[in-house]
Parts: sequence; C-alpha cells; structure tokens
Amino acid sequence: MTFHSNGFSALTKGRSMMLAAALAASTAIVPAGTALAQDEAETITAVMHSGLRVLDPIITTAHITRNHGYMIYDVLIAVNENFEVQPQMADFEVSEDGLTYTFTLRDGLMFHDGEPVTAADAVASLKRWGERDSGGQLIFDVTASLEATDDKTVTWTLNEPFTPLLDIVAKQSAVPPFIMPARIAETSADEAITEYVGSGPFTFVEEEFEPGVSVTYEKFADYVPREEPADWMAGGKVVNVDRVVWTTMPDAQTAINALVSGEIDYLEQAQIDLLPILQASPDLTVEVRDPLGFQTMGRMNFKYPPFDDEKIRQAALMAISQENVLATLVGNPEYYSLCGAIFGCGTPLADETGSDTLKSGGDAEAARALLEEAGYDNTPVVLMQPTDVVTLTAQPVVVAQALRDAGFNVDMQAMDWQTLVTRRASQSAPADGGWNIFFTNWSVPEISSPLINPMVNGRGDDAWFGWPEDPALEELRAEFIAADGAEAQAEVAQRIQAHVLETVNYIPLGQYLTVQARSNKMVDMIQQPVPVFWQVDKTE
Amino acid sequence: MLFRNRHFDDKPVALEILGLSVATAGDDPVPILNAIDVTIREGETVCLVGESGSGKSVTSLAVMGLLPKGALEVTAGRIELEGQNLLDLDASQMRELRAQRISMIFQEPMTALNPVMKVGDQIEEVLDSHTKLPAKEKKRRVVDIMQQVHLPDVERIYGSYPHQLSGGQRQRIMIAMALILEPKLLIADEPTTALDVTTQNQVLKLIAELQESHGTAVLFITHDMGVVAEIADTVYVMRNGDIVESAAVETLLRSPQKDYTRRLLEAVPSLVPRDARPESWADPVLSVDGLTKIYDTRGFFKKGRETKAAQDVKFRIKPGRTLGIVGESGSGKSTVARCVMRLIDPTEGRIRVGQTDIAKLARGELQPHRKHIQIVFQDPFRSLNPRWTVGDSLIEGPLNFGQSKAEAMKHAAELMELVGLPADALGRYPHQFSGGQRQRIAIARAIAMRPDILVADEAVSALDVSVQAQVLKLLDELQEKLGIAILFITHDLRVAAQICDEVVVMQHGRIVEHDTAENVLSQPSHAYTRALIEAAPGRHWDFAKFRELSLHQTETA
Amino acid sequence: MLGYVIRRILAVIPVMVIVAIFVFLLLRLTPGDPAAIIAGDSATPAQLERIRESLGLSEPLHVQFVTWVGNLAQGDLGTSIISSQPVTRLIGQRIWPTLQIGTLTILLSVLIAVPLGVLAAWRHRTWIDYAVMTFSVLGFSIPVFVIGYLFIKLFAIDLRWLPVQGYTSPSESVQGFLSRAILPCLTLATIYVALIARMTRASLLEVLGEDYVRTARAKGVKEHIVLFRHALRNAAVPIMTIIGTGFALLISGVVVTESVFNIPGIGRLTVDAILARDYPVIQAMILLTSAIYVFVNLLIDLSYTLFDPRIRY
Amino acid sequence: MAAQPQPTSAMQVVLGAIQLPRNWRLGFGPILAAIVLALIVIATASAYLYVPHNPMSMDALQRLKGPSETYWLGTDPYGRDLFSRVMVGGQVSLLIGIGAAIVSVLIGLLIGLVSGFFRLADAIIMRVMDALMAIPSILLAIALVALNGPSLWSVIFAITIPEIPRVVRLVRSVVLSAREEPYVEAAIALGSSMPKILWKHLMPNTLAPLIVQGTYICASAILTEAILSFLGAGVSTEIPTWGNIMAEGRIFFQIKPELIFWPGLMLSLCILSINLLGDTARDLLDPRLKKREA
Repeated sequence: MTFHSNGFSALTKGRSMMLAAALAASTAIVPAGTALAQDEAETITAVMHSGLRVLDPIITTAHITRNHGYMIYDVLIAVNENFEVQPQMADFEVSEDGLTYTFTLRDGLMFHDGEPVTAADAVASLKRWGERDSGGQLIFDVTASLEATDDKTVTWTLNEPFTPLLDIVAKQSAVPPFIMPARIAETSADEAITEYVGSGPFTFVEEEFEPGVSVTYEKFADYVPREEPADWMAGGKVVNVDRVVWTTMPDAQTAINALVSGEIDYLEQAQIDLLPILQASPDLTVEVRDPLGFQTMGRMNFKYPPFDDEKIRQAALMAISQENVLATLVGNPEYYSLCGAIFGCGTPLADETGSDTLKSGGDAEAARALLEEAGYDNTPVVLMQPTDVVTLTAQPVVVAQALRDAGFNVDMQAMDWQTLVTRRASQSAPADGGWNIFFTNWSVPEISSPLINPMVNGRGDDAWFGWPEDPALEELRAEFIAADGAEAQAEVAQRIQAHVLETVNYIPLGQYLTVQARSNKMVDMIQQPVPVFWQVDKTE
Repeated sequence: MLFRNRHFDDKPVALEILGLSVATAGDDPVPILNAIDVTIREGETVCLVGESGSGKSVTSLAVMGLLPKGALEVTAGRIELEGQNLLDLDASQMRELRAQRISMIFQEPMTALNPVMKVGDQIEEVLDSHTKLPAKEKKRRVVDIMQQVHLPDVERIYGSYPHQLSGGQRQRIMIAMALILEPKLLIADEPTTALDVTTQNQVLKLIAELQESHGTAVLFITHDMGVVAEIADTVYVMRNGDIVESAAVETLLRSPQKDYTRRLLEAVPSLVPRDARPESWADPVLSVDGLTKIYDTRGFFKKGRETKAAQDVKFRIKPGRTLGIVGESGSGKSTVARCVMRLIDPTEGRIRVGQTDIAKLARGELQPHRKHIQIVFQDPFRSLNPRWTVGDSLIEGPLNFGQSKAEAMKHAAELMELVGLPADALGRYPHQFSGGQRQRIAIARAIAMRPDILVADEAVSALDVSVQAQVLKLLDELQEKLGIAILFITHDLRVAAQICDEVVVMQHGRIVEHDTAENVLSQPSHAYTRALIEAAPGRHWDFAKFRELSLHQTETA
Repeated sequence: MLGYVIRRILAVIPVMVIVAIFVFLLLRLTPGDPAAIIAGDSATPAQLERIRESLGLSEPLHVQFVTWVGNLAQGDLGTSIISSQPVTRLIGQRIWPTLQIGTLTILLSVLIAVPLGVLAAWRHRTWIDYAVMTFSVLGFSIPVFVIGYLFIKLFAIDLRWLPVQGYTSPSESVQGFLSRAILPCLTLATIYVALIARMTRASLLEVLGEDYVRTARAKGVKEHIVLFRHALRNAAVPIMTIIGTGFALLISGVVVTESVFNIPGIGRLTVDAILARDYPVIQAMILLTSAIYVFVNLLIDLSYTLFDPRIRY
Repeated sequence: MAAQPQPTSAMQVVLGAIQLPRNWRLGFGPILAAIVLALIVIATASAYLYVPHNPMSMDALQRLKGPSETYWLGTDPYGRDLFSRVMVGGQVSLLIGIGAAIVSVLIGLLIGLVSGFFRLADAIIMRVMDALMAIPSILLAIALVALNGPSLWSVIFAITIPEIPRVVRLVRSVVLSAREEPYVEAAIALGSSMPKILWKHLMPNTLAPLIVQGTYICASAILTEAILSFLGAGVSTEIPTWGNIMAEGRIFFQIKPELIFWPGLMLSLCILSINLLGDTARDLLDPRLKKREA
C-alpha cells in the first residue's frame, strides 16, 4: 500500500511543534520527539473564512478567490489606507484632458514561470477583467483604445473623461484587475483559467492544492517589492515567511480548538460568541483586522406582489429593527454597529438619511398601518433562508418574525445556499420557484460608492437580482459620474441614499465586524479588509 | 439368538441413579423427573425407553452434568459413578470426568459434530483436553480408534469435514470420539433415530461390538421397541418422569407387568402385512407414468450436475386402496409425492388424476383439479398456520371452491367429529393441540375437500408410536367410509405393512420393486428390499402379541 | 471459486448501472446551478448563461448522460465544475485519509467488539452481559458528532493528550498519523463496536445452543476452547456479514467525522460537492462509494469460505 | 401435551398473530425503557400545553442566556427559550422517526411481498434495491434533501428512501422461508390463489419482524435527522427538532454545552428506550430474527 503524501506535508510541518507538545503530553501513546521541527518558523498555517475552490479571480467575486489572487498576482495600482490610488506594478499618469491614462511598469517584474511581465500581459489581463467586472465594463464603455505602446507602457485612451477610472482599476474588491501572462489572460472570460501563474509575492503550489481543503503558497524568491512601506494594498510586499498554508475547517468549533491548542496560527473569522475562549488564551491575539467590516442587507423582488408596491416595501422596512438582526447575528455589541448608510458607515460617502426606523428598533404599529393603507391582500412573502452559511442564517429568521409582527404573511423557505443563489436568479413568480426577499452580506468597500454598489442600479432586468426599474436612480448615477470633486459627489450620493431608502431599493441592516485571531508568534500583520500575508512574520 | 440374554448380577455397578429428581428452574418449578432409580453394571446395556416427554433424555443430560443452565436443575437424588456422587463435583472436576469416564453420543450426528472442524481434529481434541500425549501418539490413537469403528479410508476421513461424510460415518466418528479414552459408561441418546434403517443396523452392531471388547456400560435411550429388542440387556420404561417398569429385556417383552408397557408394546406395528383386501375393479383414480424429476444445478459459469431425484416412476391407485412408497432418505419417495401434488413441476411423465393429466398444466388450469387430490404432511407442528383457528384452516379449501362459509363451517364441525375431535376445537389455535391432534386436524382439512386421493407424506413418522397407531387407524376408517385412495409415503416398513395394499420400494429415484404388501414383505424379490427387511430392528419379534414371529412369516429373512 | 468471483463481478454491473442512472437523474433534477456558485454574488443572468454553456450544462440530459458514461468507460471521471481539477486527482488526494481511518476503525472495532460480544454471550444474563448490551445500545443512540465533540473535549482540550483535529499521512509520520487518527477512529468505532458486539453476542448465543457445542462440552473440552474454537468460528459468518453491511454505516459516519475532526477525506469532498452541485464530483463519489461497498461485501462473501468449509463457490 | 381450551378474544387474535412465547416476562430494563419513552412521548406531544414560551419567538437581547426563572434551560443563539424548543422539538423528531418507520415499513412490505412471490419482478426489484443499498444512505439523504428542499416532509422522505431496501430484504426473506412451510404448501394444494396465500398466509409472518425493524428505523431516523441537520441539510430552523437545536448549538459547545446537552440527552434517552424495546420485542417475538436482522 502506498500512501499519498503530497497534499499534507505542509500541514504537518506547520504543526509539528504543537505536535511535539501534544506528544510529550501523551507519551503513553507515542514517544515524544519528532524530527520535523526544524523549519517551524517558516510556515504560517491559516484557516480562512471559506475553502478555496475556484482559482480564477476574474471569473468569480468570491472573497476567498480574491484573497488567493492577491497572493499570487500583482496589480498595476492600489489604494492605501485613505483610499488614495498609489502605484504598485506601475506608475501612472493622466493627461490634462482626462482622456489618456499611461501606466509604466516598474523594473524587475517577473512571472513565476520566469518570464518578465510586459505591457502586453497587462493589456490582455485588463481586457479580460473588463469583460467580467461591472466597474470595468463602465470604463470599457468609454474606452477608445487600450494598448501596449512598448514593453513597459500601457496606454489607455478614452472617448470621454471618466474620473473614477483610477479608483476602479485600483479597487481592492471584489474583482481587482490582476495581471497574468497574456497567454492565460486570453482565455475566454466565461471559462475558468487552468494555469495559475502570476507575478505576485507568492507562488501557487499546484500539486499541494486540494480544493476546499488546503492550498499552499511559497515565497516567490524573485519578487522585487517596492521600496515604500506597505500601506493597505499599496507599498512594498515584503515576504518574511517561506510558506503559507490555507486550510479549511468546516466546523467553527474545530477551528477554535485548533487555534487554542496551537495547531494553526491564524483564524480569519472567529465566531464572535466564541471569542471568550480565544481571549482566555494568553498565546493568542484577537483583533479586528478590517475596521469597516461588512454590510448585511435584504433585497426585495420588485417584479412580483407584494413588494412591487412601494408602500408595502416601505411598510416592510418600517417593521425591521437593525438592532434585532445584528444582536442575533453577532451578539456582542462591540462588534456591530447600527448603520443606515447604503454606502457603509466609515466611508467618504456615508449618509444615513431615511434610516430612522431601522435604527430605532422598527415601528411595527406604523408598519401595520401602512400595510393596511396599501391594501395588502395577505399575499405570502416568500423569504429565502440559507441553512448552510453561518453569517446568513440569522437575518431571515429575525426579519421573518418582524414582518409577521407587522401583519405580513411570511412563507420562510429554507434551502442551501446553492439553491438560493440559483433561485434568486429566477424571474418566475414566487409561487413558481421565484422569491420575494433574500439577504446577503457585502464587504463595505464593495458597496462604498454608487459606481460599484451592485444594488444601486435601476435598469430593470439588467439590474441586480430584484430587478428594480428606476430611471430616477439611473439619472442620479449619471449625475454622480459627472460630478466633479468630492463635495459634489457627496451631495449626489446623499440624494441617492435618500432615494434608495425612499423606494426601498434595498434594506441596509447594519454593519458588523469580523474578528480575526492569531497566534502571538505572528507579528506585523497588515490591518486591512483583505487578509494578506506579506510583511507578516513569524517569530519563535 | 433372539435377545442378548446376558447376566450381570455379579458385575460391579458402573452407574447408579438414586431417587433423582429434576425440575424446571425458577419460582414455579415443574417436575420433570420424579425420584427415578436406575442401575447399570459394567458391560451391561440398559435401555431407557419411552415416548416423547417421558424424561429419558433429561436423565442422560443429568448424568453428564449438561442440563441446560437456568432451565433445568436437579432437585434431589444422587448419581453415583463407581460410588462417587457426580452431583458433588464442581464444574472442572465434571469436565475432567467427561470423555474419560462417561461419554455420550447424540441423536443427530450432523449437528452434533462441529461443521467447521475436521473430524480427525475433533476426535483428537478429546486427547488434547484430557491427556498430554506427543502429537504422533495422539494421531496414532485417533487412527486406531477410527479403525476400530470400521471407518474406511481412515487417512482421508481424518482430514474430512462432517458434511463430506455420510450419516453413518458421522455417527461412527461420534462413537470413536466417545470411546477413545475407554470410559466406564457410554450414554447413547437415540443414536440411530436419524439414520436410515440399514445404517442403523450397522451402528447398533458396532456399539454392541465395541461394548463387548471394551467392557463399557451403555445407557441407551430410545423410543423404538425394535431397537430395544436388538440391543438391550435390561429395559427401563419411562413415562412422564417416572420409571413405569424395569426388567430384563426378554422378560419385559414377553410378559409386561404394567398396563402402560402393554399398551406401548401393542401399539408397535407388526411387520406382518395386513390381511389382503379384495381386489377392486374400479378405474384407477391416480395413474402415474414415466414420472421423472431432474434437478439441474448447473448454471452460467458454474460447475454443477444433474440430480435425478425420480426416474421413470410408474404406479396407479384405485379408489379405496392404499399404495405405499417405501424407501430410505434420498430414494425419491417424497419427490414423487410432491410431483403428484404439483407442488413441484415434474420434468417428464404423466400424472393422471381421474381422466386429466395434470403433469403439465399451468397454475391457473391446475386449480380446479386441486380438490381431487390432497396431502397430509409429516410435521404436525408446521402443517397448520399457527395464526389461524382450526376452523379457518378447515374451510380454506371449500371456500376456494365456492362453498358458503356457513356451509363449510357446518361441514367442518362434522369433520371434527369424524376425526375424533370435539366440535369446539374449530375456534381454537393449533398450538392448543397435541401433535397427534394436529395431525387429525390436517387430515380433516384434506378430507374437507372430499378428495379422491389422499397423499400422506410420512404422515405418522413424527408421532409417538401409540399416537401413530391411532392415526393409522383413523386413516383406515376414513378410507372405509369415504372410499379414498391413499398414497402413503413412509420409510418405516412396519407402518407400510399395517396400512398398504400394495408397496412400491424406491432406491436412488427408481422403483426397484412393486407388488402387494404381502409379497414385498414376505417374498421380497429385490436384494435391496431384502436388505431393508433384514435391517429392521426387532424383526423376529411380534411386539403386539408379546412373542416371536411365527416361523413361516420370517422364513425369507 | 474463480467462476463465482466472475459471476459476482458480472452481477455487480447492472447494480452499478442502476446506481449511475439513479445518481445522474437525481442530480439533474436537483435545483441548484453550479454556474451560480462560480460566478458569485454580482453576476448577471447573461453571464450565468454563458458559464453554463461553457460547462456543457445546457445540453439535453441524455446527451450529458451519454457523454458522461462514454468518458467513464475510458476511465475519465470528468473535471470538477467548481475547482476545474480532474475528479480523479481530487479522489486521489482525498481517498487515502478515508481509507486509512476506515481500515483502522474496522480493525479497532473488531478487536474490541468481538471479545466483548463473546464475553457477553458467555456470561449471558449476568451483569457483564447487561453492561455490554447497554454500552452497545448506547453506541447506537448518541449522534456521532456528539460523541466526537465529547472525545475532543475530554482528550484534546481538557486532558491535552491528543491533537484536536487534522490529518497527517502515515508515510510522513506514523506517530503523527496515529495521534491524529485515534480520536476519529474511536468516534467512528463507537457505533461499529456496538453493532459488531451485538451481532457477535447474538450469533454466539445461537451457536452456543447448538448440538456440537454440547458435544464439545460432553468431551470435557475447556470452556475457552469451546468459546473460541468451536463457537466463535461457527458464529463468524453473521459477524462478517454485519461487518460488511455495517460498512455502509461507516461511510455515513465518515462523512460526519471528517467534518468534526477536519480530515480531508472523501466524505467531506462529497458533502461539499453536493452542497455546491459539483455534478462530476458527486457522480464519481457516489459511484465510487457504492463500488467500494459492493466490493467490500464481495470480499466478505468470499471470506466465508475461510470460516466455513461447507461454503464453496 | 394436552390441549388447554382457552377463550378466544380479540387480544388473542393479535397475540396469536405475533406469537409470544409462553411464560414471557419483561425485565427491569424494558419496563424502564417503556416508562421513559412513554414520558417522552407524552411530554413532547403535549408540549404546547405547558411550555412557558413560544418556541419560535426570538428576543435578540436574551440570546445565549443561562438558565433562569424565565428561561428554565436558558436561551439559544436567537434568544429563544431552550426548554420550550427541546420539548416542542421532540414532537417533530418523534414525528420524523415514526413517520419514516411507518412509511418505509409500508412501502417495503408491499415491494417485499411482490418480490418474494413473483420471480420475474424479484430479479428487477432486487437489483434496484441492491443499487439503493450500495449508495451510502447519508449521501443519498443529503442529495434528496437538496432536491426537495429542507421541509419536514422532504426530510422524512429522504430518510425513508434509504431504509426501504432493508425492509424489502427482510420481508422477502421472511416470505421466501415461509413459502417453504408445509401449511403454505397445503394452501396451494387446497387451491388458494397466489394473492390470497401471499396476503393471508405469508404477510402475517412479516408482522413481527417488521414491528421490530420499525422500531430500529424509528430510532435511526431520529438520529439521521440530527446528522442531516449537522451537515446543513436538515429541517429549517423555523421548525425545532432535536437535531437542528443541536446543530445550531454545536458551535457554542464550549461556552454553552446545554444547547447540545439537553436535546442530546432527550434524543439519546428516547432512542435508547426505542432500541431497548425493539430488542425486547425481537427477543419475544422471534428469537430467530437475530440472524436476519443483519
């Protein structure tokens, strides 16, 4: 019998110290001591929020795949802590008229297969990204040409000025334009890539990849970091460890136990309710990495009764209490905040117009009155509840109760997340496999502006699930794109906020923070929304 | 020599059972043995004889110390082996003693031998448990005892598993195992009951022979008076846990003192055939021609063989007559019965019931003909649905043929009377009846169809001899009254002699002899028939008349 | 014997074909669209349709089935829709932990359960018997994940004797493997031990009532020889049978245990695949586990000949 | 043995049908099990009469509280009363167990009878059953729940389907062996039709083993429901069951073990009692069952 070993060596090395300790305690079972301890400090074993399965960072918006993208790919430009665009792979220049953008690749960039990074690679990558990303699509709508003018230079020419271009290209989430070799980037944007070569600070160890279980990255020795210190996604990506292993634990309890006992170094998302266990351990640090956190929200279907009626939507919004949702979802008030801003609290465009009842605990009486006034005929509200995603189980249950209290007839249908994402794409009537309301969460940077917030779109069938037909909203968006200067933008954004809550385009249910826990041996981790593994070091 | 007629009064006592009582364990004990006394002297064969439930097997298990734990226990008395009370011994002392000083052979050698161990090893295990002999010596002794029990090809059999041996060989292995350590006492619990009559004869002879050469005392348990006559020195008759009577064998058979013993002996069917009945000129109700049944065990990718269970069987029965099919196990007699009933499909041949050949009829076409021919099975405990009342069982057939329930019930009540059971039996369940009563019910069920032919497949074989006699009598009476033809399947020549007009002898699926009962039994023409008759135990004795069979009746033997 | 093996293997074919058709239809009738999980939250319907097409999911059902079976016949189990990895590679990575832990569990269970069952049958209706029976009924009555958590809490967290979770390949470190495998094996073994001990006891009790056991006792054979040489070997066939049918239970247990102990085995692979509608993986896994089940039971049938010379194929 | 005339009664017909051995006596264990099970059934079935809170009503500010006068066993992660949920959840769990047992026994009985008697159908049915048996039941159940959505009936259905082949095999083996009984052959000889023989002679033989099998299915269905919930394919949290109370509580195992402990205790006690009673029934009804149960 031969044992397959490739996939697990990384796991073992990372834990061998702990293993030695465990074994010492259990001499009755196995003799203490193991020969595996020598390269201990060089590997970080991390449990991420989900298992990595899809490896193409352009084709999906899944955060775990985006995080994977930041490990092995690099980006042209990136934002710092203050959302300011900074050079990363390339310096950039904007022409006076705002029609020509020039990116110049810095020296020493190299793909993991040893080939240098050229402007042609960047152009191909940007084009593929532009087919998938909604922000990218906006740019390409006004693009005259995008070409490599020489080996190092990318020239992007527009038909009309598009102020947010740099912001979109530098965006951190959900689909940043990762740069891959042109031959890979030429893959159709609807097909997943099958070769995983980037120019980022880590290489992907393909033979150790086990989808959904474990993925291993090794330090890319030939990566040349920028000189500046790391600042969010910008600055030098200096790698201080040899290997990073992401492993998945399907069970929150298991992950916490593993961290406490030292079998893993890092837990990206710890269940808030379980923090006391982690905090009790002197060897661990529990912290908020991303101060913005997540927005949780509900979306109604505008196509079918009862939520095709604005008054009834308003009644529903009135019935809901953010406090109840967040308290149930998160528990500890330290880690959630009531927030009525559709662009997220703590962002430049934050504004909370129209969210009073949401934040004050809901008003069931008023909701009931409004519902009656609207002539609600007891049409059942099909509310979709995912059973297998921990961060989405509470919202449907709490909202269902609130709606019932306000007089709605709620038909809560439980289903796994897969069924939900399929079903929410269905435009059929709720009784025929459609739906009326569902919930999801967004990382705040993903919804922080009208340009990228997927819900803020009134194009009917082309809009996001729920399909609101809202020309007024589209006008406001156009105004926003045209607006010059932060102040003007903020003014338009405020009107969008008012409009969205007035029409109940969607219901922001507040913001919550995720908490990471790490071994105290892990130091200098960058505090930002995307967990990245440069700069971080592991001490003895 | 009719009996062994040996005398043991001067021999030392090997085993003495004194006032032994056994009862069921628990709060509410039911007595099983009531203070019985048995004495066995060295070299003597003592037969315990009795019907089922008389306590004879319990006696033997008590001696071996093998009463089922938690179910039965000794309540009083002593069991002395050469003066030592076995009831005083603890478990390990008792274990030491078994096979060394007392050993036992059982009724069914197939189940009494471990099916997954080679028989040589099973014999050798006795030596392993009680001696410390070198391996070679052990082997030698095993081979030696195997030769003593006249096993052929000892080397091969040594390495065989029980299922590879014949019934007689298996019982020889049991005997070898029991005698290898030359015990003082051998207990044989119905050791030949499961064997065919010819094999039984050989085994009885073997036991007698070894007993003489080893001087072993034998406690022989049997229900078969024929066997008693063959082997016993002294006989104890048991009934309901009591010793009814004991005497030297000849004394007992000639002049039984107790009524029970007399009745028991009178019930033993005689080998002298019944008086011939006048020939009938009616057309046969059943004629079977060229009946052949072949079991084909071959299959795809599987080596197998054809088993010819019955070949070219031919006979006919007229109304009011009884035809017996006699043969040992595997002779094909039951196959014929089941083919005739169309419970299995014959491979070839004709089965004419009245004017119709039913051999090849499809199930649906067969149904109307079913009522003409009915069957009574061997096992009275399984032939009635335990979940149905007797009444329901009785009317099942008539209802199938369109009788109204009331009418059928009325008829059923009459039948109850006819078979000698109270009419209120109809409302009761089979488990409330004894074996003989159940067999009467099964007969009533068959008769309820007013059939022309009744097939009795070993219908009295499972019954005690006294009950057997009653059921045979009932069949006879019914035949008188109703004029039914009976096809009587049996392995027992005595039974056949008492009920059959004609006898067919089968061997290996073929008919070897077919003649009147009188001729078959007194002037057998085929060697096999002769061998069967000669092997019948106690064939010189007419038990019912307490005397030898008169010479002219045994001259051919 | 060889003929029998061939016939048995041929008999497996229709069963596996039915399994294949069944699984294929079941999945295609299941709501859920792998394209949606790949595309993520902000995909538009048009993008979904394009992805679906590139995955071959918009073909008619029978075409998909024929393609699948055709590839299957060539040993190609397809490619995971979600991770774009060949299914054979996924299975190759995941099957060893499951096989190792499964094998260890079976060994452990048999070693514990058979003596327990023998003891209980031998001491029938004593406190030993009742204790064994109570334990075995308990084993059936507690959900396997609860048992797993109790073990973790006790041995890994409170006593700190063993690691909480994970898996190490024995080729890398036998100690590492054992220290991590012990708790999952014990967890899995609980129900299996219960099952086998019960069957051993019942089977042995029946055998102990047989004539040949009485014969052995009448020969003065010592009690432990009666139990182990005479009774146990005769009781072996039903025990082997329960080990085979219990194998299905083991597979179910594995699915849960792998989640509790974070073992990268095929159980988790399958559950994840079902929840993500990764059709090729689900199909391959159900076919594979069914085939393993059938194969194990074939081996067990053949093993009967070792115990019982009357059984010949 | 002499015949003992006994009165015939309805009870006797039933007892006659399942043939209890003479002198049977219940031990201490089964009596205790029967009492425990009866208590659980009564307590859960009447739960709505006495539970202090609506098991569904949430109070976000009272989540994960310890036992108190208001919340006797504390609250769950949604701030619902654990005691009320455990008692009401028992209703649903038992319903799933009993439902799965009845449905699978009935369907299995029907298929098994057909299979046991018609050779042609038998070959096909048994291949399909073999195939169903070969698919690991938990995977099959997850897939079926995924197919039908996690409603109560779909969970019962998903648990039932994998149990059917076992029932079919049991019924078939009983029918096949009963078919050899002389009284069945006598019925053939008496001209009874096949359906009649099947229903009146053979089917009653399956009752005792089916009652026993039914108890085991009931127990295993309750367990399977818990495992399905654990794997995220169980009944919606709107309907409390012991399984999903535990599944929701399992991540809080270390800080609030009550969430698993109480439903786990009830579930284990319940299954323990059912299994013990099943064993008792098996020993009483048919000692030979031990062989077939495998």
